[in-house]
Amino acid sequence: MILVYIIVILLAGAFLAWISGNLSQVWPRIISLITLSIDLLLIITYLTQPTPFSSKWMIDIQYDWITQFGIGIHFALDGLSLLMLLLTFVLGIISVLISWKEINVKVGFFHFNLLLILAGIVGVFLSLDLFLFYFFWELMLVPMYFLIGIWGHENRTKAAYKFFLYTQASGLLMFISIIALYFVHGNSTGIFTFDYIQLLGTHMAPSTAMLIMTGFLAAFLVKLPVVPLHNWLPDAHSEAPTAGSLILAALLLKTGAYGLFRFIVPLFPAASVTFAPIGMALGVIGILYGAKLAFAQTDLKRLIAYTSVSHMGFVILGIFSFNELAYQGVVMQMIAHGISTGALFIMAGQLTERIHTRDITQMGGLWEKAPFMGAIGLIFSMASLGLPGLGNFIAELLILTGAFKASIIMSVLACLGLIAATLYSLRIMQKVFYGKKNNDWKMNDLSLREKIISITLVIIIAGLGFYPQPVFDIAKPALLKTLEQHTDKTVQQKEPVGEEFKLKSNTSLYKISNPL
Amino acid sequence: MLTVPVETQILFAGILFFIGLVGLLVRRNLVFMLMSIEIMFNSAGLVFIIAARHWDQPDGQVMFIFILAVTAVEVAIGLALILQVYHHFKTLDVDAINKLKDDNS
Amino acid sequence: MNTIIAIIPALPFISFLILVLFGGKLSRRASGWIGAGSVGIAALLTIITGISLLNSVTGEKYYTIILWKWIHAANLNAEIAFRLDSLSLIFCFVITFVGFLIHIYSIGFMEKDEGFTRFFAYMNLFVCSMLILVLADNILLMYLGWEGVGLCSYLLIGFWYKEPENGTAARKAFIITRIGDTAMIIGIFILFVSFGTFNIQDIMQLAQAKWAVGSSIAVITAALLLGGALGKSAQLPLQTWLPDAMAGPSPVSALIHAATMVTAGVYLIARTNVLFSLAPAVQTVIAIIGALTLLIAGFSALAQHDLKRILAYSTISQIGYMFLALGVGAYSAAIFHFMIHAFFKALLFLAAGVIILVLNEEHDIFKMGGLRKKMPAVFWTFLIGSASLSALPLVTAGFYSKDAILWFSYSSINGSIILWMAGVMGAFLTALYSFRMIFITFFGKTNTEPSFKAGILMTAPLLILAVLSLFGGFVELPASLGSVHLFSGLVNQVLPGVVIKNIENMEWLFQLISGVIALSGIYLAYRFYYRKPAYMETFKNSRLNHFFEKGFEFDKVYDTVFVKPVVWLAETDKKDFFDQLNISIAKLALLGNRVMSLTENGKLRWYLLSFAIGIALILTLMMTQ
Amino acid sequence: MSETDFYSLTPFLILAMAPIIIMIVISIFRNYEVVYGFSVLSFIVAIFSVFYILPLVPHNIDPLFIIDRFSLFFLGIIFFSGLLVTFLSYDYLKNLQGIREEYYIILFTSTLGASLLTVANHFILFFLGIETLTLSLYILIAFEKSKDRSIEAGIKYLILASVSSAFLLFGMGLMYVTFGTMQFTTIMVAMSHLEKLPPLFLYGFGMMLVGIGFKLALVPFHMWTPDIYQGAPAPISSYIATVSKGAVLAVFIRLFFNIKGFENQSIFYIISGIAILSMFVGNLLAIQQKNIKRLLAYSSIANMGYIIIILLTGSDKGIQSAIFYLITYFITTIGAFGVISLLSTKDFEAEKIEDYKGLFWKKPWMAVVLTLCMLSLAGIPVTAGFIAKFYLIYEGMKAGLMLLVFSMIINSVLGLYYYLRVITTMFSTAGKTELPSVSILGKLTLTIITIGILALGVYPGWLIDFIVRNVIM
Amino acid sequence: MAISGRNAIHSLLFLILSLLAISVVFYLLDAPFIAALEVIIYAGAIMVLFIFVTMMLNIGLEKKQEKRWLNPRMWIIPSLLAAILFIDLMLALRNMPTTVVGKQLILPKQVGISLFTTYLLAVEIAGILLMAGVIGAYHLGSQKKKVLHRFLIKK
Repeated sequence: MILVYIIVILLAGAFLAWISGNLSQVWPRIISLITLSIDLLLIITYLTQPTPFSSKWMIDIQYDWITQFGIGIHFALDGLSLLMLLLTFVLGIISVLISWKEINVKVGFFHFNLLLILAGIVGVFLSLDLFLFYFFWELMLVPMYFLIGIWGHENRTKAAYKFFLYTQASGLLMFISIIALYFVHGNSTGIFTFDYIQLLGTHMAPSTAMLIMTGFLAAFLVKLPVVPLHNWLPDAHSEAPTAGSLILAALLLKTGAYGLFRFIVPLFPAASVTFAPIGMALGVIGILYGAKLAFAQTDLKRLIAYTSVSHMGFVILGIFSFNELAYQGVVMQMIAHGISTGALFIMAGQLTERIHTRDITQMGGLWEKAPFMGAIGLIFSMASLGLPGLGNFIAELLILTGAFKASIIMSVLACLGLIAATLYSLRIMQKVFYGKKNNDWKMNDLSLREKIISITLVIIIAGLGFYPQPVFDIAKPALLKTLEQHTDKTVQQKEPVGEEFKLKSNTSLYKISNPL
Repeated sequence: MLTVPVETQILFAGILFFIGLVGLLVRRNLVFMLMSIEIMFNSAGLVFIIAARHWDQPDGQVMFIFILAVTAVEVAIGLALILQVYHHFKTLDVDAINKLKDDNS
Repeated sequence: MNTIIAIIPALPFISFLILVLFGGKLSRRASGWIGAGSVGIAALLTIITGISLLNSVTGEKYYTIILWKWIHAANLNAEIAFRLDSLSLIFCFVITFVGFLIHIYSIGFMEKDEGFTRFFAYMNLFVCSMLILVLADNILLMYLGWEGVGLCSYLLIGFWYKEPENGTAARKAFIITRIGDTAMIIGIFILFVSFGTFNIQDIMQLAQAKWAVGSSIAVITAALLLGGALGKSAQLPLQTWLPDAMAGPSPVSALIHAATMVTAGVYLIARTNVLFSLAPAVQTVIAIIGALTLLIAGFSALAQHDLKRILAYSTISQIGYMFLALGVGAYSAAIFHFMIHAFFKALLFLAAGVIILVLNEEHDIFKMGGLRKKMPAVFWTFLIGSASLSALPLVTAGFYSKDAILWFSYSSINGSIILWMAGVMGAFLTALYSFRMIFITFFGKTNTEPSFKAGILMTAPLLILAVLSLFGGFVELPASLGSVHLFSGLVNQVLPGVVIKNIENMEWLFQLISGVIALSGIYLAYRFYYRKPAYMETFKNSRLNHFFEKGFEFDKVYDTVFVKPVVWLAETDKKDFFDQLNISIAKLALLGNRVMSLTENGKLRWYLLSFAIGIALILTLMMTQ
Repeated sequence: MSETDFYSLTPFLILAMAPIIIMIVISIFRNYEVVYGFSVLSFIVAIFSVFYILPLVPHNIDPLFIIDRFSLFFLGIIFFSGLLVTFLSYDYLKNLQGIREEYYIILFTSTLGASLLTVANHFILFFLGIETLTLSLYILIAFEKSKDRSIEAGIKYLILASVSSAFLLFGMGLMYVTFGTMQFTTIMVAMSHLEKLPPLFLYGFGMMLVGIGFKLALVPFHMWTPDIYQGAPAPISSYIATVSKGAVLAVFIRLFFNIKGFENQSIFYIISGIAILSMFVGNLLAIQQKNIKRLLAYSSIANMGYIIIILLTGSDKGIQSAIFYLITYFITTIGAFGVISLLSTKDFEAEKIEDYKGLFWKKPWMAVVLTLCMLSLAGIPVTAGFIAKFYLIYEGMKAGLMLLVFSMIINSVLGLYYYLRVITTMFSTAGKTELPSVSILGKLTLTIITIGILALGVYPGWLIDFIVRNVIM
Repeated sequence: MAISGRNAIHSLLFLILSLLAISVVFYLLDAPFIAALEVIIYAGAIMVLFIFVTMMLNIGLEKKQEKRWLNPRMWIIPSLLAAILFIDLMLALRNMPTTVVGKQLILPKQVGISLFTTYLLAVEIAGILLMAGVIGAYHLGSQKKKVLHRFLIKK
């Protein structure tokens, strides 16, 4: 029941915020703050009470919806979605806080959209009915579109179009696949349903599976984004208001990764394995290409956007290496990237607020003006280059180790990404905070509100770096479930790595020994 | 009395119809276009008469009567509109009457 | 006792936190003393632990403590755990003790700098992560420290961030070391994937058990780890960052780029010696690299103008010695030299710092001169340092440590006469350039007047270090001169002793040779740079000299081979051609729209025509079916 | 002419009586409000009458009428949309000089024509119905005879419509010649015992396609649409978009299923070709359109394309989905035009998209309604359009019309673009055009529409059930 | 001639001629009643309407304009299309089921009977239709009332 409450509360809060917008500017902010905190508390209280993490689904509720098509309202919560919810609400609160001063026009409507997006995201994380899933999947686009289109920067409209059209097109492909899957399952078993649990065991010809999976992939890979399909991201990120960028980077992208976890791997075990090499290759390409572009950018937000392309490359690399290690890493990466990139976007927002440009060639020597901001920027650019002791390191370590078990070449190439990450992360520090002052900006350091936000984020990221264990413990059962869904069907295709590693290592290691 | 095969009769009607069509396409004067339409309707009616005779039923002729009525109204309103057009545009040239069109090209 | 080793790194970290959080509110003094004090206490604790370890009744060889579970994901387990044995003890000692002295020094040195607290915060953070590095129980935690020191060095090199070139130098340092680190992490992956653990001790045992000597995987792993070591320790081919790193404040150069961080590579190799002994090929490579580095660096040092750059190159070459020692398997010698080098190089840097400070940021030795009278304390200490550096026989610690290396480079089983000759040549160069420094800086006529006199805070550490670099050597004396083996005895608890070829012991001969070489080097320096500098003038602007000065043009080569291409790659396709791709799709749609909207021309007859055409098409289709 | 016959014709009788009574009223004394009230009343009565005769069906009055649940369903839809259009017309006509009562008379006659089409079982009724509809439409389109544009639209519509009906007639004639009967049902019987359709019949059908295609605005008979929509008064544009199309679609479905067009290969290909063309042409044309009325016209072309496709499944399910789509399309289109007509005054037509700049900040309610309509047309969740599209795709895939489904996907992306354009303009910073205030009635109508859109979007189950129970060929 | 004539009046007269011819055809097709109606209403009423309008707008005098409008090139495409359609028609007529039914004359009586029994409702509808037409024409061409009345009387 709690799951329904969460969403309902969000929606109610959204409308309240909108209406209260007519009264004053402050009310919507307060209302949405309250709404999110309530939801967060709900989740936390749920966590505190002894919960059976080990069971398949902690909560699982179903209602009828459109019975004609076997569509139901089916929400369920497991470790993965739980973590995602936590992330969502924490960042939600933060995004409200950061837009406290930034957004001064149409405040009510802004928060309406904000909460609506969050509702959509939460829905995506919770729904186990494919139709419902798609419903929410699309639902979050429209308010996001408004967010970018109304409160964005110069060429917001173009960016908003690009974002919407891209995601919509890919989403429709997924929609087709969903229906196709529905029919395949229905024709084989006679039960026509969109329910995830029931669809899990669907048997289909490899070619069919491949086709259907491609549809799903299209949606998720665009959301992630993976390199050939990433173009919406830089524009959307750079044009959106800070809160928008934050939510895009920290949450929306995660829905893609979540989708891969929840749907691709369990629903198409065999097909996903056949796809795995391509998937990993895409991941590596993403890592390197994203890093390369990030290095080339001069627009700060664009730069950060491309870094998240690069980071998401790790996610897909991990997902397609099919072992628990990598999966733990991916979950970690989802959270850590959410925090770190989010924080970088916040910083970019604060800079833009102060000096009204996002061009890093204009900046420089800002450290002495705003040492605190500089420190924050330092920490998070270090995070994004994967410095040990911060969350991203754990994530990347686990992913790479997992990937190493799956494919050595890929993992080694991905490691080059670490160097590339160093290049662009240091570039941020270099151009923004170090060096000479190009312009003499009148700017002050972070205000108390901003300090609180930043420090919270720092604490979280450092906590993840030094004591990530809770995350692993919560995620474990969900991931094992995913994997077992996967392995019990694909044992025959996929050779179990790890133990027999040494046998094949001697041969395959020669390949990488040449460059050294 | 008449012993022409029905195909020929239909072809005749067809010819009439297409003459009407050609007229419609060629003329730029609204009145003439209306006339051509009349011809087309006429030929359609003719087809019905042919059918009526071919199958030896009265229905075809009934249909023709209705066609007649309809054409009458058609013409009435058409001419009324033409008058209006003349008042508004001071011409009957259809090509001159294109205020409504895509302007983005 | 066990808990103490957790406290040792904790102390500087705590003070780091204090400085970061309340740095603004504290007075400069206070923050300085907090920074220094924490390290001091750490040093104290280290010594206590060391003593208790040395004469522990239970005869236990190490202390260990597990703080908390760090990562337990799938079969990957890593704890935050520390382990202190004699090897890490020595490093801890050097780090904390020398670090303490340098902190004290810095209080005086940084007095007028507005980034005072920031400086101490960074320094503390560095000490903390360096300690983590050496104390780490598992290789992952070690990597954490490894990266941590990298970060601190980045921050401290770029400490004076307003000069863009400082930033660039910092970035260069970070990136080059990072390249090494990446190799290293890959090596770590291999280790984990093959042994399923990160714990260093377990890995060593398992490797011993599972891997055959010279097996490809062992070789590759060792090579990868070596990559990391090379990066950190500024050895060929990754040495180019260290000279630029001199952009940082002198204490930083002393602590990070001379005493501790740059020797992390030595620590790593010593720590994972098993792997290297499993990969003899790599070991020889290490030896060769060491030899080459020490020569090249020596030559480059000979041609520098910048005081600190000379010292930087000499550092590189000294670490070259250590690598040479490691390569021939003389671990204890390497560690010994590390310690001694830490003393005298820190001394030299600090002294140089004083000089540069009082000559207000004058780096060029040719603009100095005649400082002997002006600052005697500095002169004498500096002299001692240089003497120790150039291994002046018998009296200096440097002599004993270096001599051990030279001897083993020949006598150990993987040693050879060539390596020895390289070493000797290096020794000659060392003597030459260090006394070149002395003569040019302190003798001759004064070119720049010292602005003020260095305070006690700065001179005291110099003196202590001077003492150490004179007498620190007596903990380990070769067989020929009343063999004392305290040090190697300590080290060999954890490290395998050097294996000697069965040749008759002629160490005394080698010592003689090297002693003579050193002296001749000094004499040459005296001739050329003091008596007749005219000789040098001709040489100074020769192409060869220039080549040396530029450090054998490694930078230029790398610039053309790596940097330029990368930058070019980044600059090309800035627009991200995928983007153009889907823009063109949109264009297509718009074109379609143009074409279509031409048909909507509002012409009635055109519409009729389309009717007719349409029907004609339809019917033709139907009829031809 | 039995009693049941009489009763079962109640809706039509009401529609026939209404204009006459209005004429009488007018001849006594002209009063806009009275006439208006009466017409609203009679529409409502008509709607109820549909439910009243529900028990009587299926009931045939040979040879002309076939009154079954299918036709009643369409009747209901048509009357309801007629009612909505009447609501919207009020404000639009109120401030119009000269005589405007006739408007409602003609509205009734045209609605009668439309409703006749839904029950037509015979070429004669088909023809008469379509002509009644069309003739009334000429008048309605050109109703504001003081305006050039409306006259031009009128004459254009007149010429084209009469040509198309001439084609229609000729086609009918040929069909009649082939089978010697003008009754759909008997044609089906006559066809049943020959294996393939005779070419002459096909020829006739092709000619009829012109007439039908013209009314449904399918490529290549679509070109009139934007001009007429733009020229006609906004309520009438919505009327053309909904009622006339719905009626013609009804009769077309009936004919199409009686002659089993989907079984004939050539017809199948031609129809699918037409449908796909309509989608692409419609959407492509709309992409850069600056005039919202024309934009809606183009979108209607595309939408008809979607619907026609689904007929090719040749199953009841297909029709049901098509009808669901049609209903949502009706609601949204009327809503959109409603906003337009409510924002237009007698000398200012709010048709430029620029006029809607920053509408959201001036008239949030209007903007929200229009946004919802646009989203629904684009098929975004929580709007009826989403469910409708889903239903169409669902049935399409069930019938294995993959090509069509995919072209539909492409087009919904294309379509999204221009719907978004409208929305964006509404939410951009306020423009200078000041807009008239909106009457309570109009607001009420829009509220009804909004509720409809949302209700169907969130909980469509009941309507689907209803359709599935009622619409069976 | 009817469609190609330059002068409106002339072409109208030609049109009447052709209508008469068609009525003859009707007669030959055993539909005398229809033939009569054709003559009366078409040739009579409707054409009168046409002539009236044309004369009122004196289009007749715009010869040269018509000439300008009718350059020969314009004939090509339409005639081509017409030809295509015609060929299709011939194709369609190739093999049609020739059912031979005994042909006998259909008297007006039968027509009337079926008109007022079977198609009674249709007639009603036609009535409504005409009413709509009247109102429409009255509304559109306000000043042309009288004409329409006369026409109604004719019906």
